[in-house]
Amino acid sequence: MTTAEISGPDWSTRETPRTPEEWIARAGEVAAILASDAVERDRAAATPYAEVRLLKDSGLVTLLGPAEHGGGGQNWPTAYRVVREVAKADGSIGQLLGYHYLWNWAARLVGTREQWEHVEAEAARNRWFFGGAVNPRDDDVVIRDEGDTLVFNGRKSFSTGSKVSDVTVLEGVLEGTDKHVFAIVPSGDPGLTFHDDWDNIGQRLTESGSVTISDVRVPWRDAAGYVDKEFQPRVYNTLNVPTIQLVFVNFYLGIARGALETAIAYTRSRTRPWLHGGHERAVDEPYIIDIYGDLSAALWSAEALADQVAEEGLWFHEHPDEVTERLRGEHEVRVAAAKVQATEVALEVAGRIFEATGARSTTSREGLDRFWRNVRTHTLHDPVAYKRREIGVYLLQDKLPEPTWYS
Amino acid sequence: MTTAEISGPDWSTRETPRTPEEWIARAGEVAAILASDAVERDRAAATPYAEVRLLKDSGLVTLLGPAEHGGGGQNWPTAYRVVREVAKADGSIGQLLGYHYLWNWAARLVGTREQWEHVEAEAARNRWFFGGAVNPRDDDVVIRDEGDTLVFNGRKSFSTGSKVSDVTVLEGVLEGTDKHVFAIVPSGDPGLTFHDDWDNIGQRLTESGSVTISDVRVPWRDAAGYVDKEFQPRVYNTLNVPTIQLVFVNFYLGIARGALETAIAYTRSRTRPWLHGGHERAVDEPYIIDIYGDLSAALWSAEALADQVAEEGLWFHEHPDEVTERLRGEHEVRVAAAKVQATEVALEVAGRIFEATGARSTTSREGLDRFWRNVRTHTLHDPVAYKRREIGVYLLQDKLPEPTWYS
Amino acid sequence: MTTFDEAVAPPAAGRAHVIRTDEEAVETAARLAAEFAPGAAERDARRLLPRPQLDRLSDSGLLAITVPREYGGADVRADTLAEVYRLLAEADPNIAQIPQSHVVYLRVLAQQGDARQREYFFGEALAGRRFGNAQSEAGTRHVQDYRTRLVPDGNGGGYRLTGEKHYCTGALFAHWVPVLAQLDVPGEGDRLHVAYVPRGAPGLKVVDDWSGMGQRTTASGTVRLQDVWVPAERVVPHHLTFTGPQIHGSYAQLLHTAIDVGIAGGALREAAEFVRTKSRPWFESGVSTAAEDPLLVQRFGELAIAERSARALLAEAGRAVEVARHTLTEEATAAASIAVATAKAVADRACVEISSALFEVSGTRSSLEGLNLHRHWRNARTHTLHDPVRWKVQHIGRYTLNGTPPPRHGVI
Amino acid sequence: MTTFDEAVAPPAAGRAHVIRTDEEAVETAARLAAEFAPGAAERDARRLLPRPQLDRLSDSGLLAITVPREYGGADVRADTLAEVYRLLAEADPNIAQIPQSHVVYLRVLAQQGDARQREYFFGEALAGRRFGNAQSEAGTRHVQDYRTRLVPDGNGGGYRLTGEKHYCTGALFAHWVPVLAQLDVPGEGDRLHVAYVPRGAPGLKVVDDWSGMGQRTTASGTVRLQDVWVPAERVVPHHLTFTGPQIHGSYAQLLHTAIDVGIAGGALREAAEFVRTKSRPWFESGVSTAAEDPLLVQRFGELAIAERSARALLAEAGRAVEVARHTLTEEATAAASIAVATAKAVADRACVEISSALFEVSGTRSSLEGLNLHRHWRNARTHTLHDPVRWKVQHIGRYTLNGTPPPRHGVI
Repeated sequence: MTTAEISGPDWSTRETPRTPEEWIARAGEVAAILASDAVERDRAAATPYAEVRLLKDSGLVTLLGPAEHGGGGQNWPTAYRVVREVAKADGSIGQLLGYHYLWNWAARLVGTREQWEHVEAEAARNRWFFGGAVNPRDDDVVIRDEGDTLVFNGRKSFSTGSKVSDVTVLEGVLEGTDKHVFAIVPSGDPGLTFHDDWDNIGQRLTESGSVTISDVRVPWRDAAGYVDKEFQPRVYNTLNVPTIQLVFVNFYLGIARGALETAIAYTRSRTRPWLHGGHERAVDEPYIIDIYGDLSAALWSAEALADQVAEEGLWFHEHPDEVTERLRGEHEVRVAAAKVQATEVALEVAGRIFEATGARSTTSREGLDRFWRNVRTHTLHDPVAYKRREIGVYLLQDKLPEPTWYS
Repeated sequence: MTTAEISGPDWSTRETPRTPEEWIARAGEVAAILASDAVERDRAAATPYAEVRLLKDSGLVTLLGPAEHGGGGQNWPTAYRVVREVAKADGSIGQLLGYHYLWNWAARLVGTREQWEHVEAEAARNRWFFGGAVNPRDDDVVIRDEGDTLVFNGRKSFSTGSKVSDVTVLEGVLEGTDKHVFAIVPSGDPGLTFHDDWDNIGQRLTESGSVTISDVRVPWRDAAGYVDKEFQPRVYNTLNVPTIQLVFVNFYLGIARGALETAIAYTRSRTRPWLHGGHERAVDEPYIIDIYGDLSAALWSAEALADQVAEEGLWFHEHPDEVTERLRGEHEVRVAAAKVQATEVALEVAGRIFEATGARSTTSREGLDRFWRNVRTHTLHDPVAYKRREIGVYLLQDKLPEPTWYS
Repeated sequence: MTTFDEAVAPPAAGRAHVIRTDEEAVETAARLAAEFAPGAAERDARRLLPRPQLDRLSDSGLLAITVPREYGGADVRADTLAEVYRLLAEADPNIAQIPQSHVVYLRVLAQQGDARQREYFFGEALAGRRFGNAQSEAGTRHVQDYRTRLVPDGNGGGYRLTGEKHYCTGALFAHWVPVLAQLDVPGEGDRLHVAYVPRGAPGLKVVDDWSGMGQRTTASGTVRLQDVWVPAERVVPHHLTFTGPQIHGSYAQLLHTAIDVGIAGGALREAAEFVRTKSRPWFESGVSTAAEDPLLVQRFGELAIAERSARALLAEAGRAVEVARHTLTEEATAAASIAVATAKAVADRACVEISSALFEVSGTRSSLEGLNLHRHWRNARTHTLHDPVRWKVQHIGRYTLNGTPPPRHGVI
Repeated sequence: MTTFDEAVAPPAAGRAHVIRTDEEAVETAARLAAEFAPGAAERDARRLLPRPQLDRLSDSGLLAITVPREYGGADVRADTLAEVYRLLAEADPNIAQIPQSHVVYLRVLAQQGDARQREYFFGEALAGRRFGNAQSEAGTRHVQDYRTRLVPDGNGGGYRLTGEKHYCTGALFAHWVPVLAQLDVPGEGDRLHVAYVPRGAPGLKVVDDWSGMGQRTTASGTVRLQDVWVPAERVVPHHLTFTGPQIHGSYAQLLHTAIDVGIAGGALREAAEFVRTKSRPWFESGVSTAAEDPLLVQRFGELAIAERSARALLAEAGRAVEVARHTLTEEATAAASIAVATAKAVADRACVEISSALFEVSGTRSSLEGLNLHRHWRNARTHTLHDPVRWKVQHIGRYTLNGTPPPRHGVI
């Protein structure tokens, strides 16, 4: 099928979810739709217009938006769970949704109150889907100051979701300075050229290709967090890493859960028992049972840590002005642990399910390798060894991780 | 030192904790006292009279007791956390306290409302410490029915805490039937003879030796859950396994945390860097940092699962009459996962800390092996492979674990 | 006897070289491996079947190194054979897997073939001709439940063979297709035989319908047999193999193990190359090249330990099989099976782990589809499922705990 | 020269047997291991020092198997030596560890001793006399920072030796105590030497203050040296060992690895014995003996795989050291160090895991203090920390990734 064919209920006739449980259930419905042809869509790797449409129509994109403007009024822990749920069916779309939440929230992260209130209201009212072209590690986009206007020029290697989005968070460096500026621009700006060069082994539908930025103009008043051309720093600004990393954690866990559930269904219906056991069904083989018991226990554990750390993080979002460097640092250490566990368990589950599904399950038609390819691809974002290091340094030297713009 | 010397604040002048946080802090104070000479007490393996005194004086024994009778009025999740906290310092005493909570709760588990209200009131008012001589897998204690009175005779291989307790939960089988009867008897009953034969490599202070029961008489009305000599079954009766196993989980996790914190303190103050790294301090060595990062992430994850499953279990204790076999079974599967994870991480932490503390830390004086001996000994209680099996069977065959009297 | 004449075409390059020693076998394998390695990624990506490479194998004489000396072969040691396949697999595990059954079905001839069969078929091998396989069947109860039958054709001189076989690695490239089939032996009932059928025999059809996510160019497809005539001279009583101590299973598994060890080694070497030449250092590492990052070095150390463990156990297993091959005692054959099972358990985990960790050490740039670095993992994951490690662990456990020898059959 | 006369007492049983071949060495070790194994638990529990067993070792000739052939020894292969120590350690790793330095300091003589020193000390070894060690020091920056000094005594014929050494495994049972010390070599500054001091020398005191939680009967205690007179003839310039490619480190580490592999094997065998003879089946297992429980069998399989991996790598490492010993090239010695480091990494994990899992498979009854089954874990955990695996992994990683040879010194 092509993505244009994604169908589902008539969402417009459905009531908007109100509780976290209802939102997670809604995400489950979306996941079920995505799951039905996930293998084919992964293979086609087409631009996910229909998928993004589904995220909008089902209301998931406005989950975090202010209720008074039609948003769901939910908090981050629920958003993480929703991302996890969607990623069960389709890792790429889980990532796109998670990144959308992050780009949308970027306004609140670095912007002034006036700015973010405006952005959140507009986003909720218009069901904007957000993309981004941000990589503060490099000075690859330069900004010219033309008085009232900023002019962006350059190139970003990755622009996840931007091509299929309504608005894009753009980042660059003010010419002759080391000041980074974030601003939201319409994704249809003629100065943005997407190169469709994302061709990786996994997360194939995330539209993470490069983008060229030519004379994209932004009024100074939209430069997030700047007042009179000066950035107004807050400790809250440095919550980017923990929040972004928790999004990663949750789509890794979703992919892992998807792998496990898909494999269980396969084993129940298709796996043949091995000749030695004298078992009529594969599901009676003690070692197949053991593999699933082992993987589930590990996955539940990583999920519990992700949930617990998400709850710990909620306080920061509810008390943005009380965030201290110490509290933030200790939270980042906990997030690092969740990242370590999620990475390990997701790779393990996605790699080991085959031991319980058997030789025939490796046929390309089944596409059971997509879980591994997806989690393998995104877990390269930043080396997990450095997350263990963050934890160890904190415990042994009582040193907090340095806030960085890179996640 | 001998156990008689345990000293601490004058608890009688202190206010009783009210919130879970306050109770956990209180447990932390108790743990700090126990930690100060844990190595020596482990070596001496003396009967823990002073330790039980400390648990009573500090109020921890009445944590779960009804507030109107002087108890703490807390719930199981807090009790688990308190057990974990105490076990950090001393695995044996963590186990004794956990078992005490279980024996005390046994009245509510199997007894009639009248019975358990009476027991809980008495226990809270008198700060009873509970022991037990229960092993429903064997028919090693036989009960004679003498009309109004039951007479217990036989032997139990294990009677954890009974010798240092005020009251003992006794279990036996009614002669000529397969009916098990539980009853609470004074631990000083002359019919109870403790054999002081617990001499194991770990959990050395748990007084888990065997006991002979000779003509211990109990009125029929104290036979828990019996009305007119007939047991009145409820699904709630079958919550023993999940609740007991969560106690295990929590003292395993406490022991692991104790091991990790003790090792970190050792590494910070005593470990020499290895010659190859060019590091002045062991805490700067990347591989030592990595070990602690790795172990902490794994431990936090197992703790989070234990906490999450404890919260899930709370519902059963709050809705004892709504417990269904399905809900109970699914909960036991989750508890099994917590057990798997706690067992694995506790053994791993207790065994691997030495890689970061170094050769000199193996001196007997340090006693760093006690964590491994403790967790190794109690994790033999039931094979963890069968917990993985429970999970796998549930996932693959949709079969719930059979409730048993053995945990 | 004219039946042996209707031979299949000789290999492209004519008569093959004959390898004489173990050393020459290993050197030849190393040389060919160096030749095959550079094209492996592209062959996988575009599914270019390695026919030219197989002809190179044929010509090199490597396909005849197990032919007994009295028939003109090198009769190499089992550990040498394992090393040959490991080297080939390190370059391209597809090319190593294709002739795995070739070796196995030559062994069936060595054990159960009569003098004329051996003379003829070993000559074919020395000429560079290839044997494939047609053994597995779909829809049966388990992997060793076979329904394909040999039925006497009435003239007393041959049989008719009908059935459908799957996962027939090597058949597409073979000159001879050995087919596992049941034959009703009077007084004994159904007994397993091997019928050696020329690739071009009427009624035999090889379908290239293999669609595995890995080992893509092995073309492990379907073989359909419709009333294929087989002269009695080409039928070998394979069931006799399992009546006493045997190394049929351990010998076959040794090759599978060698393939997995080779995949591990190939992935490890490609990872090292990538890190040294292409990876950027992580910004928090404080070093100027990725290859100096202490945490990355640590991970490499762990991966190397895994690969070296597998390699050491493979060599040990090869030696155990070699001992068992010559003594054929109950003890030695059981020990060989357990040694091979141990090596396979470790090798399987090593190749899956290393091929996945390749990306972890190499960093974001390694996941580009065009680099096709995930072929290592796809190959590892696909080939390691051929027969499951979980049961090998069980046989090892029983042997260690109770001294129980593993069962006698072709997969241990 | 009279200094060599003031010899220490000969071993209890008089002149020792001389072992002539590698095979005899392994057979002897197996025989003594069978003799030593039954008392191991009790010796550990009651801390009975294994002096009688060490005398048996002396008498058997096992302590002279590394003496070069021209001096009358068997000069066994390195892999043979590893197997000898593995067998002894399987029975009692204390007994195997005590003579580890004996072998090392005989090698120092073989490499840096002059003809007279070799003649004399190899004669001592052939007579069954034992060499201990006095190398580690406390309070220094790291394990290879030494402060003990040899100071010329003014007469030109000898030195005075003063210092304090810890973890002196073997010293208590030794006839000779080789002491690592710095000597100011004119024009070069401090250089590491070994002074061979008779156990009874005035000023030398061995204190049995070892209190490790494991390897309890190794008595790896303190050696105090107060102005001990050492004639020049007993001093060997050890620093020269590290000026070129060497196997000092890999040879020493090979023995430590053999000890860890032995602990793994000993624990595995005792676990199997316990399960077969004492464990009850778990009530949910549905089988009538514990040894049939499929999940327990599985665990045994995994443990056996770990032990076999370690054993295979030990043998491989032994062969690599043997090659390096004869070629002494940069490549061969680096390869030997890496092979030994790999074996040690795997062995250390295996022995810690198996000795802990012993309880898991054996069940509740195994934790009785009186059975002393935790000695395996205590021995494993204590001995594996001798030098840390984490840095071995790092050397292996650098070697694999960048081809960097490991540093030259005594612990790799």
